[in-house]
Amino acid sequence: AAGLKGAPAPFDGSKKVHVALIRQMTEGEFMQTYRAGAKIQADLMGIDLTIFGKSMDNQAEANFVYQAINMKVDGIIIDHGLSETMKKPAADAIKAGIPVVAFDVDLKNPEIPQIAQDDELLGMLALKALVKDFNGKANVGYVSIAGILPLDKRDRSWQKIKKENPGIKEIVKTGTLESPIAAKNADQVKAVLLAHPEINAFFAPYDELGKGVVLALRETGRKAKVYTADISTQDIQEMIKPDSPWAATAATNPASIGAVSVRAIALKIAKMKVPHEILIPPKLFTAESLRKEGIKNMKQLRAKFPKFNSVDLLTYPWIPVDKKGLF
Amino acid sequence: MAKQPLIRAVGIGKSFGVTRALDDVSFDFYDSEIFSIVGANGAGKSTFIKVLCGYYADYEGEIYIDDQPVHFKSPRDAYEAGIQVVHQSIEQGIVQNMNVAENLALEHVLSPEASFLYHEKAIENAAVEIARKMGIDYLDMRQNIQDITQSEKQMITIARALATQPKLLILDEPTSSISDREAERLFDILFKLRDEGVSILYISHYLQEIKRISNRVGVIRDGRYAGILHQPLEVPEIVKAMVGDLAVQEIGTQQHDGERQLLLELDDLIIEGSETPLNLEVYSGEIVGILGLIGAGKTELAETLFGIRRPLSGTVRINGEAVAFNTIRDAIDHGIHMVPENRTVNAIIPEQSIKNNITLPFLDFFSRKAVLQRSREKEGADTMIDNMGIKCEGHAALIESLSGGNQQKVVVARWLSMPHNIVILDEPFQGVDIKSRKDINVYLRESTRESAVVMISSDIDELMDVTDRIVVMNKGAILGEFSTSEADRDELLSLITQE
Amino acid sequence: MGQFKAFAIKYGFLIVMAASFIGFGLAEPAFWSWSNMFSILLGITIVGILAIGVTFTLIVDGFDLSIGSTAAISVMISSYVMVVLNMHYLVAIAVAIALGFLIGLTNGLLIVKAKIPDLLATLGMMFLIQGLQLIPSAGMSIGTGMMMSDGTEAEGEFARQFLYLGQGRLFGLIPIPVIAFALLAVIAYFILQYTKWGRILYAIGGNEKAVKLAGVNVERYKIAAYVISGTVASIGGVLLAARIGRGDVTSGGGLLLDAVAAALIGYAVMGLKKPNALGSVVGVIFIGMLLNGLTMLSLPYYTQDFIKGLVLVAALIFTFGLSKAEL
Amino acid sequence: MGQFKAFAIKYGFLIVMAASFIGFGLAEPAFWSWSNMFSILLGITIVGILAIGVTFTLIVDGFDLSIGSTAAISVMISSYVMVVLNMHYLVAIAVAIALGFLIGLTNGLLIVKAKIPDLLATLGMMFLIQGLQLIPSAGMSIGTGMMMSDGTEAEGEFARQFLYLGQGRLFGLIPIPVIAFALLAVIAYFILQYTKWGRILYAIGGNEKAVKLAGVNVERYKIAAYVISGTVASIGGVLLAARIGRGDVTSGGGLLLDAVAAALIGYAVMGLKKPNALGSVVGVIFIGMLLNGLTMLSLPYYTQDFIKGLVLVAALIFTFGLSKAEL
Ligand SMILES: Nc1ncnc2c1ncn2[C@@H]1O[C@H](COP(=O)(O)OP(=O)(O)OP(=O)(O)O)[C@@H](O)[C@H]1O
Ligand SMILES: Nc1ncnc2c1ncn2[C@@H]1O[C@H](COP(=O)(O)OP(=O)(O)OP(=O)(O)O)[C@@H](O)[C@H]1O
Ligand SMILES: [Mg+2]
Ligand SMILES: [Mg+2]
Repeated sequence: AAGLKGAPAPFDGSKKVHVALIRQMTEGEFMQTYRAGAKIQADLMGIDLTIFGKSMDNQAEANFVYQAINMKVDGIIIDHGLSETMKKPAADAIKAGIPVVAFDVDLKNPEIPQIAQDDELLGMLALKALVKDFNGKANVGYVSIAGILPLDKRDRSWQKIKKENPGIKEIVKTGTLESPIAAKNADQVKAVLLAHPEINAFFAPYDELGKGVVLALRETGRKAKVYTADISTQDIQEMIKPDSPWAATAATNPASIGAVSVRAIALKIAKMKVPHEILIPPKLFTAESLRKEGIKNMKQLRAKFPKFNSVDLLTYPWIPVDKKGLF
Repeated sequence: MAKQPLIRAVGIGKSFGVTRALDDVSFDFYDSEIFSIVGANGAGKSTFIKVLCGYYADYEGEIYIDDQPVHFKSPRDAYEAGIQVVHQSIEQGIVQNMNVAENLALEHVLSPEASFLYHEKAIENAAVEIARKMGIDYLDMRQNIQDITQSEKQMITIARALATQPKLLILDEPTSSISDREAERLFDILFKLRDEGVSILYISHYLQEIKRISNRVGVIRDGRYAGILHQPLEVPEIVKAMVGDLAVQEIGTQQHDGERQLLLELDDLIIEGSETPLNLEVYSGEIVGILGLIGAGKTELAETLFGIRRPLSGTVRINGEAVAFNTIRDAIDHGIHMVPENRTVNAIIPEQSIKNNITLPFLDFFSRKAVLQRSREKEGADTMIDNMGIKCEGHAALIESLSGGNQQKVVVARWLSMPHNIVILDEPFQGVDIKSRKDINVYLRESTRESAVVMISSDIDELMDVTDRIVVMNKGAILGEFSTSEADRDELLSLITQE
Repeated sequence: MGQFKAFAIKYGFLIVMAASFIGFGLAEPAFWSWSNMFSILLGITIVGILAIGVTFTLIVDGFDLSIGSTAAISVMISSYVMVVLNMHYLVAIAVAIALGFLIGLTNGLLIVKAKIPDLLATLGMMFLIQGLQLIPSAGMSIGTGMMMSDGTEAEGEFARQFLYLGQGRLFGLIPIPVIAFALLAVIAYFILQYTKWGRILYAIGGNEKAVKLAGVNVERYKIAAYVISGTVASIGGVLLAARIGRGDVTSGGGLLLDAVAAALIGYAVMGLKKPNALGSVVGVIFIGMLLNGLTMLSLPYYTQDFIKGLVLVAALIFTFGLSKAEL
Repeated sequence: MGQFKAFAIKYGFLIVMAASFIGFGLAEPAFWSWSNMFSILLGITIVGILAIGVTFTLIVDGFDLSIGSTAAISVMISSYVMVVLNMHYLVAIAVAIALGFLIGLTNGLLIVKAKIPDLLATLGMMFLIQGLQLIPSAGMSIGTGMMMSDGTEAEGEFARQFLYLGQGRLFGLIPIPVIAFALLAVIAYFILQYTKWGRILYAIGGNEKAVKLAGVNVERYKIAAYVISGTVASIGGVLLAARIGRGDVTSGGGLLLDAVAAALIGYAVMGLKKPNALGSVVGVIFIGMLLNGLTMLSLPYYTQDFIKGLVLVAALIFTFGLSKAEL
């Protein structure tokens, strides 16, 4: 390996660095973009990145950690997961001398830096927009699933908002993760809409669920505003349609989180200091603002909002960053 | 002092939906005797047995053993009371995924007293012991049960039942798929058991057998008790009790009014597994019998003619034209029809109506642009039900609801329902009662004018009844041809058994 | 008495279904609206189409475990052809359906020629295409403007006409997929009920050997059953792609079991106790209606599976348990 | 010639397996380490246990579609007992296993007494318990300190000893679940191979009627097969709960199909072409080994399903296709 200019060992070319990215979920646009970001950052740094993942199989995720240990990788990134399940394998990895960083899963270990997108804030930003649009009075259909960690965190914001705004009412709660997610949720929401014509807003703190709501509204011709989390080209195109019910979404740039994760593990491998907590701040996008700026896809979005795009955390002169502007 | 019956069945009744299969039937069974039950197809013999052996828990009437009333709720109960059965259908007695030894020693494997641990060796030893009695210990005990012949399977089920030393041994048509020689061995054993005090209940459509081995004969007619016959037994008397006076309808012989045409010609045909070339001619209007023991290669010949197998060499000519069939459909298109042996496995579509079973090979004829023309189908089926005298509730009845003999008639009807050159019937009378047999024969004779029948059987009498000519097969070779009217029973017998 | 029982077995399911239909409507009048009827139908379309396909394999006493993943790969491949390869939508449809045909053919050949038991062969095929569908897009979902592994964005997009297949409505009321479903259902019913092909397929299910000895080319019919199953599943997949407007890698998930459930419920519908097209269609509508009605009554989403199972088991006990005594 | 073929059919699978074992080891020596062996075994434990259970139902010519959800409900109920009800972990285990027993018993009764076809009955049961498992916790995952619907926090927690069952190791090397799996496998193998019960179960699968006529209480044995399947699945569930340390609502997901796949592959292992305990165990180990090895060779995760399917189909063609000619 050529090595990176001015880099500490082993990135100076003394050794090909091998990192395992171990994932709980492999599907959905968020996860895909995260992966793309991690991959590009790893390539730029000459890191050999092996991705492990079996969709939503928690014990498999734990097994992958042991497999990575057996493969004697130089570092492990754990992306989502149950902290109960993952903390022991992670601790075992540390014990085996392999540094670990975690994204969106609390591994309760002082030696493991925690990267997190601020899910509570993410939910809060979308909800604040809802409260503002409806002047604190709305009949809300809540589309979410309990038991999924990020959604549970976003649920806390929803509970808080309801408490603070007595005018905001939860009329009904639905949601399913059954695939095809969008179609299944659309079916549920259509039934809900017929039974509860008073609903005028939806909070769906995950864009796949939000797409189901939008599909249902389009198929029934009903009017209501939709507030979600996450963003993608497809989401943007849906939002900027004239008369789109999709009012706002709060999001972080998953690609840059992927990149930050790789930078974090690289620093750990290089035995440099990494803060224990690394928070990625979200940003709110309204349909109105997207239309006004003439944004049609993620590329333009990234160009227009450089702060959103590239999170300049954990950057060093020797660490190359993406030239194509992915993060 | 009169002898006490061992088992008494009093007023037994059983219905299936609207079918009254048995109604108030009573029989007593004594030790040391062979008691036969006869009756036409569908009379209720098998049903009676199934009540007696606990298969149907839900029946009317009483069963007494040694004067104690019993009500069997499961085969286990009957088994424990000393009642053993060899059922009519071999498939009901053979466990496909077990080997020969396990099937022979099934009771040892399965009984609650069997040792918890499975001892392969012990089972094999027991199996050999059981097999020896029936003289089938030449079988390879570890062989897969699928790899042995139908008759060997039947012998296994019989051997197994004999081995348990029952009080009452029930045999439902045990000889329908074994050879005469094997049957003789069976009878010897039955006599021995009888002399040891066992009571034997025997069911068969071979009235000669009945006459030979029974002490008494009970008759069932349409589900009802119809008398008991005592020795000396005579076949005509038994027939009369079973089905009333058989219409004295002559089956007749070959019609010579038309011109005899050479329909089928085998020219030095060599069949797989054999080296002997076969030569045979079949003319229109005649019924040719092919006689031979089980394993003589009759079915192979039939299957070759029907396009299931390909001959190694030689020629088959139909109407003078040499043919080579690649598929069964080819054969059918050339006017060759075949009623296969073993109807349950090879012919019957359960859960379908009589009509659907009859029209199955000729759906092209009964449809237009693939759409079925049901009224024509119904017509066709009704005609055949009439012609063959099939006892049923109409063409829509499910074939499973028919008795064995009537099921066989449906299968024969299937292949006679359409014009053909030759129809091959392979063991068509397995389990068919004398009257139905006669019905079928009469119909065969009537419908055989332009066409011809090749009837395959290992039973001389069956063939003597109806054929014009008998061809004897032995070990894959044709040993001779006899005009039926001139044939000598003993000569035929010696030919088929000749080593 | 016996007659009453026969009546109950034959019509019991339909009566329960009618009763639930009335019950839901009384409890929630919106249930009875036309638009809700069509939204129920739209919701079950894809599963219904798959259920029709699987009915054919059930009839020949086979089983096709690969239908869910066939639909999924059809979603992916049609999206791939349009979005990544930027080709005409008709090409996309043709490729997807041809692929379904091929999968069915392979299943048929494996079962008939290589004599692999149906469950085994189609399970293997299921894994195979579940994996295969991920390869063209490197495991990512395919949406307009998707980020490709080289960091560029895909140029093609879902054709308007293609989306119309999934999202359009005739007379502004009847969804196009519902029309497709109805068509397929009628064709299947006709074939199975009124043609010699149907008769032969059922006969093969009853006693394959006997049918062979009746001069029928049984192998060809059995292969045809799997080809139909595969082709129909891929049609379902195309409609699904058109409906969600995205090549979603998770789309296959629940389809298999739901379709099988519907086809099996179909056994009970007219008390036939065998696979039949009408039963499968009614079965799938029943499930759809139940879920729609229950969602309207705001039963928590997590009790719905339970109730679905309960009704299913009850219907089964009713149909099969009652007729038992007759054997 | 024929002898060679017989040999190939009997040992072909094992030879392929041995070859892959050697191949992987040569390509990546870490593959052969003890710790990797155990990590393969640990990875397949749960699926393996379920495969053992389902083998029993396959043997009596039945099928149990409910094993995955039985394991899942066992995860939920044992967590519920410990965390929400704050009871002893032994009680949790007992309740979970008793529930599995009951589910199996119900399946057995539905099939034997109500005469519902196995696929149908267990499918209904699957939906039923899939729904049921969500009800106690209102659809939420159950973790230590979980927020209950009344706003308080749950007081119980996962007992250390309970977690040890899933995460502990004997001699610091052999994972406890692997020991449990091995034990169950040996017991199942012993029962099926060496005891009368095994013979009777196989005989029932071969010809139920004949066995019944031979005086065996067939009903009881068939029910027993389902009870074993349910109980074994719930044991799997308990170990899974201990492994992930949380009552996770998504845990049941892929278990069913993976277990069935393993049991069906088992048909081919010794060329027996029938369900057998050894085959199921070897089948599951083979899949585990393959996935482990392929991951080590850095094959992208999304190609693994494909390769798994390919190898499966190839093995099947080999075993069944070869022996075909002999019929
Ligand atoms: N499972 C069943 N369902 C409906 N009807 C049945 C059933 N079993 C037998 N039957 C009817 O009961 C009657 C008696 O049948 P059974 O099998 O006892 O006749 P059989 O005397 O043994 O005739 P065969 O000599 O043909 O064997 C027949 O009319 C038959 O159609
Ligand atoms: N010439 C022969 N020599 C030895 N075995 C033979 C011969 N012909 C056939 N067999 C074997 O005997 C068994 C029975 O054959 P097949 O069914 O053709 O006999 P069959 O004459 O038709 O008798 P049946 O139809 O009365 O049972 C088969 O396993 C067959 O392979
Ligand atoms: Mg009978
Ligand atoms: Mg024969």
